[in-house]
Amino acid sequence: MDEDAAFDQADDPVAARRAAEALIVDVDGYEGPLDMLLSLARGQKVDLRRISVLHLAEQYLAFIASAKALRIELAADYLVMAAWLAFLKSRLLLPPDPSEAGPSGEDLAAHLAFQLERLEAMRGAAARLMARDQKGRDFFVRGLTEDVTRIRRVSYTATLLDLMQAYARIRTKDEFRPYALDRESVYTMEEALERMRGMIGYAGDWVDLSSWLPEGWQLDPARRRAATAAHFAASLELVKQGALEIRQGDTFAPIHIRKRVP
Amino acid sequence: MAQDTEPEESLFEAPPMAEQERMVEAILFASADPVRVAELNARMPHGCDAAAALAHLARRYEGRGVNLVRVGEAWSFRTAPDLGFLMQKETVEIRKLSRAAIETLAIIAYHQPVTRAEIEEIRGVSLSRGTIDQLLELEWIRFGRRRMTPGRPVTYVVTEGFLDHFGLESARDLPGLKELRAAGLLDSRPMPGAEEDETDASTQGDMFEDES
Amino acid sequence: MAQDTEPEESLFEAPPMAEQERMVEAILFASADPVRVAELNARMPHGCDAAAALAHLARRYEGRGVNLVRVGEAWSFRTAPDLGFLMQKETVEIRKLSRAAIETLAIIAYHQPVTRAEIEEIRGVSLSRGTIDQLLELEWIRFGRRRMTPGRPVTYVVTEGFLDHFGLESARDLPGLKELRAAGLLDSRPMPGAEEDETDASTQGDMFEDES
Repeated sequence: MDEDAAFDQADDPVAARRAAEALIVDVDGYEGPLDMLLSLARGQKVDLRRISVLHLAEQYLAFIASAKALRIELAADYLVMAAWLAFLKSRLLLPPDPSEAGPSGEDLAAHLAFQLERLEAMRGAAARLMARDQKGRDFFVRGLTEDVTRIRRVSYTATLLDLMQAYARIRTKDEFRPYALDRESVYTMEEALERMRGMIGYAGDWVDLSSWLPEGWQLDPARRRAATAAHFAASLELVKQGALEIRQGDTFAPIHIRKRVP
Repeated sequence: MAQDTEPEESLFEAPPMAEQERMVEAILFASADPVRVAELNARMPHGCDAAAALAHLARRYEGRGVNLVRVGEAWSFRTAPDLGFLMQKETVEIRKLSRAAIETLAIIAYHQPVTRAEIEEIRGVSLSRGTIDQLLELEWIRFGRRRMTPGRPVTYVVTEGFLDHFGLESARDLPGLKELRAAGLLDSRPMPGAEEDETDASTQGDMFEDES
Repeated sequence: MAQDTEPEESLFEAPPMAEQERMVEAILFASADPVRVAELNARMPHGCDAAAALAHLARRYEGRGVNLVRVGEAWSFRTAPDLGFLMQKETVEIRKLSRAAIETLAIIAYHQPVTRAEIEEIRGVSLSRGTIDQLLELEWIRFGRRRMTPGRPVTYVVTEGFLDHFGLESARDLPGLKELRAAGLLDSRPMPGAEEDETDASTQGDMFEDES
């Protein structure tokens, strides 16, 4: 492996430099520090379970050192890993301090070995997965598919009661005609309220309510009556809401309204 | 012929016929369009005889749920014709008959045989073609005898299916106006058991539109 | 009396198994995607047993150019893998997945349900956003249940589409799954000294859905 060569030929500065550069360039090819550690570990050519984590840590730290010497910027996670490995290395080398809490160097090393083994195992699993027969590459789906056509059938129904009511309705049109308002000449309070709300802002001074009637509702007596009643009722509602003031000088005198200034 | 091909066959050794059949089967299965024999031969290893393989395959799929069919010069798998119904999913939606239809039906039931003009006169609105068609399609009405009046208009009568649906022995069993009134059917109040919405809807319908 | 009821019984009798087999064959041939047993039963006449018909059908297609394969709860016909060389591939282009995407997919498949943090822990590198997106887009992974740990992180699981693509009957059939599990490599082992929460989290996840 290139990395091994880098450290073996440390006495040859040019070769070392080249090898280190090659490794640096390769950093792009690594999927993070764990991946690089795995790659270095493979260089030990032993079962990952029996790997020397101490040696691995030293290899990694040497790589980081050479990268620094070459003034090559490394991603932060590589540096974090370096710091952690330096800590691990000291733990592994120094005799355990009984006063110090926390996991032992061996525990940490074992965990790192586990992580490497697990990553390796996942790599293998991924490779085996991708080596499987794949749809569209090794096996194929039906080319000429038939859609399920959805047929919607509508069925109509009616009851005897519907039938009889319908007949009764027709045969007794005159007497049966349900009470209906003659909507032609009806102006509802809701309509008036809606209309007045829109206009109220312009009513600064007293105005005759009758001048507020909408067009087409001022001449025909029936319509005028309806519109006046509706607008009067709406005015009262607006007074109640505190939006309007209303006054009438005398009985049957014109009703005046104006916007209420708070 | 056979002698000419023999040396070639032994050179390239075409796969056994069973294998060729599998190949044709796979190619036809995966193709979106029918495949010609020439194309099959081109795609299969040298020395294969797609036509022979097709013949074997066609026999194998005889009577199965899918059949090997010839489409012009090409071949394809198709659903067996008798299983076409499996490719359909039927949903039945039940709808209320429209107001126009139920009124027309009522008039036909009470006045049969009745002409179109008479129906229109009783309802006071003209009858849209769809209404009569719908009732004919439902097989609740049918054509009666032509009226012996100028123009010999057709008449409509209700069917057995109508009587069946409405649980009537005969159209004559339909209650008369008096009975309807006695039963409260001439009241504008909603009928006991009738949905309120419906009554409302029909009342409103009366106000806004005469014909739907 | 007995004579009266007999014809009625035959009306409701399910079709013979050979006929049911044809029906399943036709329905599956018509669909590119796997069809669930429940859907087969729903589309076949009343009283049919799609599962039994499938068993017969699978035997019939053993060793043929197309095979009946199981994908989770669903079934589908697929061309035999050894005949892939006959197929025209230009129509279906397999998207080249990045190494990160492939590894992430494998981790999700073997560790599911798994959180983003766990994937990152295993790979030792943070996951770029595009990776998960790509796998979601391929419909090879989907969201599983949220983990019942602080933050309630989402989990990922593989889909039936994933099983279908890789010709797996279920996630249990992932290659080497048993060995990996036996070796403890699918355990989520926290860093010594790290908080216990993590262990709880993964254990819980395992309990919720071992298989999806």
